[in-house]
Amino acid sequence: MTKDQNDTLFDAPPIAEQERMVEAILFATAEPITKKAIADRLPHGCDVSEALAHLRKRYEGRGVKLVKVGDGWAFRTAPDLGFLMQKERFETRKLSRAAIETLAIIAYHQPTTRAEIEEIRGVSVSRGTLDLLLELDWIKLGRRRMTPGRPVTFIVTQVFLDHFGLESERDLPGIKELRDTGLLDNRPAPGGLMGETSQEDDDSDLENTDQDDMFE
Amino acid sequence: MTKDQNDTLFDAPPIAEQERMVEAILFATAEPITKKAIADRLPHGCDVSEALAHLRKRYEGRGVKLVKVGDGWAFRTAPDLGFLMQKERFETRKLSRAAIETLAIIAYHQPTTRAEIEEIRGVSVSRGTLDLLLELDWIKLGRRRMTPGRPVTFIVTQVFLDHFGLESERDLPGIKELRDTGLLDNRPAPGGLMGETSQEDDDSDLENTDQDDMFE
Amino acid sequence: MPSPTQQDIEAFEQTTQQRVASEALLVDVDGFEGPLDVLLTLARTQKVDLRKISILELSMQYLKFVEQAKKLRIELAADYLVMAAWLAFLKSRLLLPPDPTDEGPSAEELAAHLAFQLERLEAMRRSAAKLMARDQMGRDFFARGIPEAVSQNRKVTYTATILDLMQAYAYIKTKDNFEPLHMRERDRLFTMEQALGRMRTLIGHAIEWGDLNQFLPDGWRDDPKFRRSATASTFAAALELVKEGKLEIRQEETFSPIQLKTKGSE
Repeated sequence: MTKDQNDTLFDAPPIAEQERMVEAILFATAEPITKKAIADRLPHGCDVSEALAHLRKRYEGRGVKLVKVGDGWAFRTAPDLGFLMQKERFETRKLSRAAIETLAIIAYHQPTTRAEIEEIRGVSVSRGTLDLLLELDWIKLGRRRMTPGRPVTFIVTQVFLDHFGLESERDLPGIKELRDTGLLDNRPAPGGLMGETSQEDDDSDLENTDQDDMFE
Repeated sequence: MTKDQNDTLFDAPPIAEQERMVEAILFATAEPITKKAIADRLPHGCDVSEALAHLRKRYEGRGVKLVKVGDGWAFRTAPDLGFLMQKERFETRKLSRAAIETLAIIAYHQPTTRAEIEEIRGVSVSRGTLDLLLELDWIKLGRRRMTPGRPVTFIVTQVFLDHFGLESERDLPGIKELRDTGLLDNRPAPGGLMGETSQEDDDSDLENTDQDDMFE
Repeated sequence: MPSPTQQDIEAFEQTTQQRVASEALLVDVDGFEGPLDVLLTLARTQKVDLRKISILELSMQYLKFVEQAKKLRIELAADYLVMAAWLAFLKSRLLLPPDPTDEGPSAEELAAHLAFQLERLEAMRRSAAKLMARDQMGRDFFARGIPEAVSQNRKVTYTATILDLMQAYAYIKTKDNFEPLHMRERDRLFTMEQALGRMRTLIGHAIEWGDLNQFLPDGWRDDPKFRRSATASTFAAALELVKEGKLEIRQEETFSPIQLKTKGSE
């Protein structure tokens, strides 16, 4: 018995069955599919529009949604669950020496200007370093300094205090305490920060390298 | 504030929401996905097993169903609606009798060696037959057998289970009866007299790799 | 002559069937998957449960099959002949009374194993058929047609401890006390003090504009490392002397030679 004979001999399946069929087709097709294409696949006499309407309602508020794409129909992840389709790879990096020094200066000297940071570090502070600290929400802008040029100042944030386990900026150990703990020892800490050669992205460093080459 | 802190600060979403999330994840992938992989993508504290149980029930009798494949889960269209999917049907090469029998022997006797397959079929297994099954990703190498020569063993894959709609190897048709009647026992020939199954040396096979016997 | 009994007729029909079957086997010999396959096909003509099969009868059927093949000059693969030899051996063992001095498996054990092999092969064939009759993916059921790719986002978390912070600050505050590490490691160094001392003695003679490298000490001009150090310190010393008002310095354009001359001398 051919399919055509089937179609004319029997009535269309009940609407619940039509809905199942449309559901399976929408699930399995490799691209959005038009009503017409769905109808071509279904037994004769099916009401695709009604089946789609039922289906759309059934998937309301679910993890996937029946949507119209151009003149086709397709299942799509519910928009609020898009984050599940993103796999996040977490990577932990140690803050660069330029950043940690800049942060330390801001913490100990706040409110402090960029010029002051540069003076203390003896090298210029790259924009990227400050941006990173701002992005981490560890520093923020303070009041402008009432000096010529009215430069902005930087101060540390509550997030900074939380991260470093400090109740307030006053809890930062003073120079004397640092010396007492041996941190101000003149010898570079083995493998620690002090022993490292500066690898910051500051502009001044770049200039130094150039000059080295000039004299070769 | 780091993500970890977040995770412990907030409870897992309600189970209905977890179900939506699992639904979205499973809808988005064609391959079965393990509970662990699902859990990795959900917020902390979700009960994947329960969400899956809810979901499986929700899709009972629908056009798509939630199936377990090995240790993975996937949505598949209901088998009775296959006739609607003429366009999606991909023509699998018609497997030869040798390939089908070899596949069945591996599935029912796994892990099994090439020599055992030959012993059961009473004829040497051509290299091409195993290559084809490996290429289809239906079989893979298992552990080496701890017998003289340490022969490799073959086992079936998740792709095999998925293809034949099996939850696990235990669901192979009639496997329990076969085991109960001792037909899956590895019974060596008494006195090792049966000379007809001793063509296990791979070299000769490599030479007469007649691919012809793979396809009917 | 007595008419044939019903049994005779049945026996005749059976042998006829067997003959027809074995002839079909011969025609089909290429279609067989080895001697075990032939044996299984022959066993089916016995129309009994494989567990009750007569291995003796089966052996004779098989030997007849090989014999006929020979008669019809059909080349049989070695496998089939090996099986024939083995079955001929088994047949004789099954027919003769057991030899008590004979070691190894009895004829019954060998026959039982052959029966097991046939039963097992048949079971595997049935299972293979059942497997292939299952709903198959891509034929009866289908996977998701539009899988959504999972995008990979890299999220970097920066960490620093209070100790890092304090060490960094301690380093800054005590930096001036350090003799920079790289300075200590260098030995080929012409210091600013040396250069200044040398320049002070030289400037009296620098009446005309002269290149900076002319003022470099002997032995510091060739090796680039020496030259670099001497150039830097001599230049710095020259600047110092300019500041003191004892020297003039000029450079035509970027990268052109730096020239010196004693101040006031024209």
